[in-house]
Amino acid sequence: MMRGRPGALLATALAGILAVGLLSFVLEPYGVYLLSLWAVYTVAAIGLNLTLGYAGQISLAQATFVGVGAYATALLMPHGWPFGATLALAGGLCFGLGLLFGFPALRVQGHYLAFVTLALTTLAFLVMRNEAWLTGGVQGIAHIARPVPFTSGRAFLMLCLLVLTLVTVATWWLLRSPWGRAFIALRENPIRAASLGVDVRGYTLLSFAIGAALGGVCGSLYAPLVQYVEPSPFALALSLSLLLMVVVGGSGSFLGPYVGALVAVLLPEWLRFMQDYYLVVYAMVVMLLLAVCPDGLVGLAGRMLDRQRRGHPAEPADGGKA
Amino acid sequence: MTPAGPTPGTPVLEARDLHRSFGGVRAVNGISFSVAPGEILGVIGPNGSGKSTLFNCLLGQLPPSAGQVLLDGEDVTGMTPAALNRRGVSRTFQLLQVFPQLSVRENLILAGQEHVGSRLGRLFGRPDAGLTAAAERMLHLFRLEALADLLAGGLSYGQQKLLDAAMAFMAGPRLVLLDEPAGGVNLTLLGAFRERLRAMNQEAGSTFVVIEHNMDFVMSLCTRVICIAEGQIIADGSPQAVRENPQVIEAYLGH
Amino acid sequence: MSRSRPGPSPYALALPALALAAIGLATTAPKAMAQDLQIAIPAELTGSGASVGVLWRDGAEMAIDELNAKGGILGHKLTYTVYDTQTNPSVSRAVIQKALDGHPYAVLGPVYSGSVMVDEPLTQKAGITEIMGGVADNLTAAGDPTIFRTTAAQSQVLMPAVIYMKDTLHAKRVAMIWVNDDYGIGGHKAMQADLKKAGLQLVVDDSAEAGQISFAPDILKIRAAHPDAIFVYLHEEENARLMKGLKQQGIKSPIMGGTVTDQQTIKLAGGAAEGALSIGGMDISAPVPAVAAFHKRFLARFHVEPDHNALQAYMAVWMIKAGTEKMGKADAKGLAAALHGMTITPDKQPGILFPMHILANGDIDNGSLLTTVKGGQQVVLKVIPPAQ
Amino acid sequence: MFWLLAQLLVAGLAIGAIYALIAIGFSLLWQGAQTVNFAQGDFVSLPAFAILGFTALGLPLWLAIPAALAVAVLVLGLLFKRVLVQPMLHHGVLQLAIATMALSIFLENVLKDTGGAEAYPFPGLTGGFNLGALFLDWQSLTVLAVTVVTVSALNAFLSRTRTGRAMQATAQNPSVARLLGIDVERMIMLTFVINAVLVTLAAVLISPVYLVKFDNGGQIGLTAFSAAIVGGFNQVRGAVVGGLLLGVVETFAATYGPDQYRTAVPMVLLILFVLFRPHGLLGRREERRV
Repeated sequence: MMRGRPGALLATALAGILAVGLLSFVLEPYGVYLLSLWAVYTVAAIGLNLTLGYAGQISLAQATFVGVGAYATALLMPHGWPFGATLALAGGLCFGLGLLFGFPALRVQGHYLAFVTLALTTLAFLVMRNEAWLTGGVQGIAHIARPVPFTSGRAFLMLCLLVLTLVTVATWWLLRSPWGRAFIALRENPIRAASLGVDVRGYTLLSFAIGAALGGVCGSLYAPLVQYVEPSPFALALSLSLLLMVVVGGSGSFLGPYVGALVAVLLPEWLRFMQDYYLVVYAMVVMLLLAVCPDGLVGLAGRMLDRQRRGHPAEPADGGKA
Repeated sequence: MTPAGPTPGTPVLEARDLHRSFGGVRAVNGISFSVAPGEILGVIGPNGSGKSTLFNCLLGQLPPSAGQVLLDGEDVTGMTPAALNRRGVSRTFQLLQVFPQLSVRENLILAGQEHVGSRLGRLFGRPDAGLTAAAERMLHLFRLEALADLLAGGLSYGQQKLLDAAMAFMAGPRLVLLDEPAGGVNLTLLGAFRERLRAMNQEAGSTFVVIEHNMDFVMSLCTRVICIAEGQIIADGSPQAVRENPQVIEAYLGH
Repeated sequence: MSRSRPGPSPYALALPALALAAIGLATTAPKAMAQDLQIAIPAELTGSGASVGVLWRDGAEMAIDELNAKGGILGHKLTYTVYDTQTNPSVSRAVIQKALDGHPYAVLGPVYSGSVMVDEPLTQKAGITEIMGGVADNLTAAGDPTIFRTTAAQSQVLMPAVIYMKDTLHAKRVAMIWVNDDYGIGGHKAMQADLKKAGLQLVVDDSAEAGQISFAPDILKIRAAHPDAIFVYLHEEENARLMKGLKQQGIKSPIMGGTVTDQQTIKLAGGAAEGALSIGGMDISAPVPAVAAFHKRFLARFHVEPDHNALQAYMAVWMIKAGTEKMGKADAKGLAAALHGMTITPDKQPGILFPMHILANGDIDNGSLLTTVKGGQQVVLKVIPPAQ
Repeated sequence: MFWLLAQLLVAGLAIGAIYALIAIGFSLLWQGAQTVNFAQGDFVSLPAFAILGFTALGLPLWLAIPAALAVAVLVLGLLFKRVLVQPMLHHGVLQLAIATMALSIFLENVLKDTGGAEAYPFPGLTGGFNLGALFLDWQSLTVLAVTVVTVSALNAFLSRTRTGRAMQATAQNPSVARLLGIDVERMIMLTFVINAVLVTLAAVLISPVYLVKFDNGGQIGLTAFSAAIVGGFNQVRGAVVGGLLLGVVETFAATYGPDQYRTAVPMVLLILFVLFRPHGLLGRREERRV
């Protein structure tokens, strides 16, 4: 279900998270904040990777689920809800919304699902902006307190990394389980999958809802990280940027979202010296990347590793006839 | 997963006056037949005679315009392919239908996993759904051991064909519908393949329905053969009898 | 493909190491030389706020260069770093953190209120003065002692407009159209209350979207209501789209609004802006020779027309100078306290182009202007002096 | 009240006609080259900026428009096809769609960095005449007339000429078209060129009303996108009907509905159509892959 050895993939992801945690001790608050942003977006990208990369369903609604999670957390924490409870609720709420919206939307598949979810994101933005009695409208919800004892920048990063670790292990487990196998089966050949007893609609819906739930978890971390919630970050642009993260990292690869989110968060930083032109360069880099390695950076790295291994004379070049 | 066993003598599969038309074309035009437990029924007929449409109607891929499909005496018309499969009906495909990004072993485990336990149980249970042993056995039976860890997409055509068939048997089906299993398989592999199918039929007591163009294959494998032409059954009997039926010869030649 | 699996290769180890090094490199903030005063300029350089943020940055840049040419502040040179908020609050929070890591002397920007909302708690915590370009009322309402505006808040200029419509235009029935974003919603709220207070009737209360393509529905709603005056609270492009349509449909009711007499609106609307009226804070349209000179210098340097954002950022730099000179030393943490209650006049600070009074909450009172459009030019009808 | 309804209808049709032009290009690209072009809105901005650029260089408008058309055909037709679509196409529809999203970011920022972040006025027709209480403006009438002529010409080209029929055959089944001896590559290229012409026309028609700004494409693209789907993603006539319908419904909804939700209208229509009539008003059912 996972290209490469599953254990090694999990170990790599966890080692990366640990390295980020250690790195934060030599960074200034800005670096720590960026790493937190990386961890938070990675959670949403992992969710989208389940939906898109594994189950093959193009969803542009991930921003909405991030928004729902963020608003749920921002609204409930002042009422004394502990962070853990808001996190669980955000995840559960988005899982439920995923089922609710997914059920009719998955009557259609492929690019039509992309259209419906695109429309959904646009509508959700309007609701967040217009229903000020609930969301605070454009003025948003400010001064969101971080949960004790994770109030400092570094402590909150640790919380983000903790959640990311849990999500990583859970996703790893899911993908190794028969569910992960079923997701891939319905991405690759839904008709054959059905003939093998795979409940195509059920699993598609689940992949969409689990992806949505991780969007909610992301939002639930986003609100106390930024400490301010308003509608514009949850517009279509976020869905597109999460989509870019998944595809640039490597759609359907376990490590893809981690790498993709890193690129999305850091590339603008690297390109900052370009000043006004950096988005131009950023877009060009993305297009080039898509053209040169459609299986993303992780796929590219994998191919480089393969090539290097083949160079070793001691090892069999190929296990069998290709 | 099969519901309470059928009463003896009930056919495993029965088609009652099946019809299916596309626009004005009657692809299946009143077909009735039944398959007894343990039988290997061959379905032959010239191209465009309605064999594939019949298969698709039997398997829930296409809803029939009229008529009924009964499984163990129970009406299953209009049931989804997945639901039918969970009731013990599996199939192979005329065109290659394996999952190229999964390894051979993973393909086999996938073919069996939806028949084991509950869906939630599978999430929290063992990653292989307890099917590794069964998969190994199937790998052995179909001589795929050496390829077990390769991605199915990297296999040769014949190997994929074997895998496709092996997948159909993973869940211990009561009824298997094979759509041109011999197509594109080379002669050396073909004999072994036929033996495998025969062994599966005897060991597991599975019932087969086989669409096939390769007459030698059909004649040597099947216990009974029906011939379809223009959406209707024109002959039904032993392989020998059908082969010598003038109507059948006419249908093939006249085409 | 999953085949042979040897241990991790040197490549496999090099990749994460490279990634970590890259993170470290990318996340270090610029540090100023000890005696220089570092000014951080977070602005909306990309995204929907780009047209505003770019001018803000240019105005600040120009002021800093001019100030340095005249010897800086108390002998200190000013250096500056520009940060792009991408008009996105989460990025805004990131860049303000980066700016604060470099221990800036003061922060100039951003302009969009969402971005201000996220970084204001951080500058407050650091005790660093933040002079921003937002006009929403709530930005200075939280009691943050380090936040300042450079121009009047929305509600400060709306009541005079209502009074003008009532007393001078003799309007009883007013149609209002406002843009559905933080600017327009803030104005809409204040306007609703002010109209009620003045006893005027709101006959059309219509919201438009930023970037809205067709204004036909809005125009026809207004046409059907026959209002005595139309209050337009949109951005420049939407002003132009609306006013062209109003003119075409032959609607003659006087138009009053927020930015309807701005140079940009006039340029976009062509003749349709003729006769429009606006009461706004003292800014680029002020009938002051110094402002005209600024306008000329700006145009010569950037080849772009300056707007009120450019002027505000320009003046903000000189506010820093005035506050620092009042303290007598460059003390970043003392700057905010020094600025509160200050009245700055052009004779002492030539870069402050017209007198400004800084209120206790960081709001500015520098009077307002009644302007109209005549012969394709913005013309000042009346200068309303500061309350002080 | 009758004049109001008629006035709204005219306004809705005028804006819908422009949506239609953009939506046709959208559909053609999807049909002809499996390209879901998320940068279609920005494709309208580029020729608009080009026209302004050429007039700033001193060219009269009647020369600036064909010059901009040449630029559009070159950049949005040939270059887009050769440099982005061709190498990406075999990677899959998704990868290509995401690449066009990146292209949208690219175009908007190039326009901003070269043309500036502010909006620009664009020459158009002013004035009009009264028909009873109904006011008809020249600009809207021109938009409607140009659209009718363009769509008729395009339809005639596609159904009457050899090349047009070859294009349709290519869109329906490239491999069969190849067997029939059609130069499939050339037909696909022609699709991109036609799209470039259509967006240039749309730019000339919409800019006097909508003005020219680097990020105007987002809203235009999204609405035209909905129009293409509502009309049937795989039909020219469908895109026309979809565009007009959307323009009219949007205009009436903004007048009589809650105006805070006016941009919801195209999206709600889109969702309803995808769920209940996925092949659109006039589209054909797409064949399901087996």
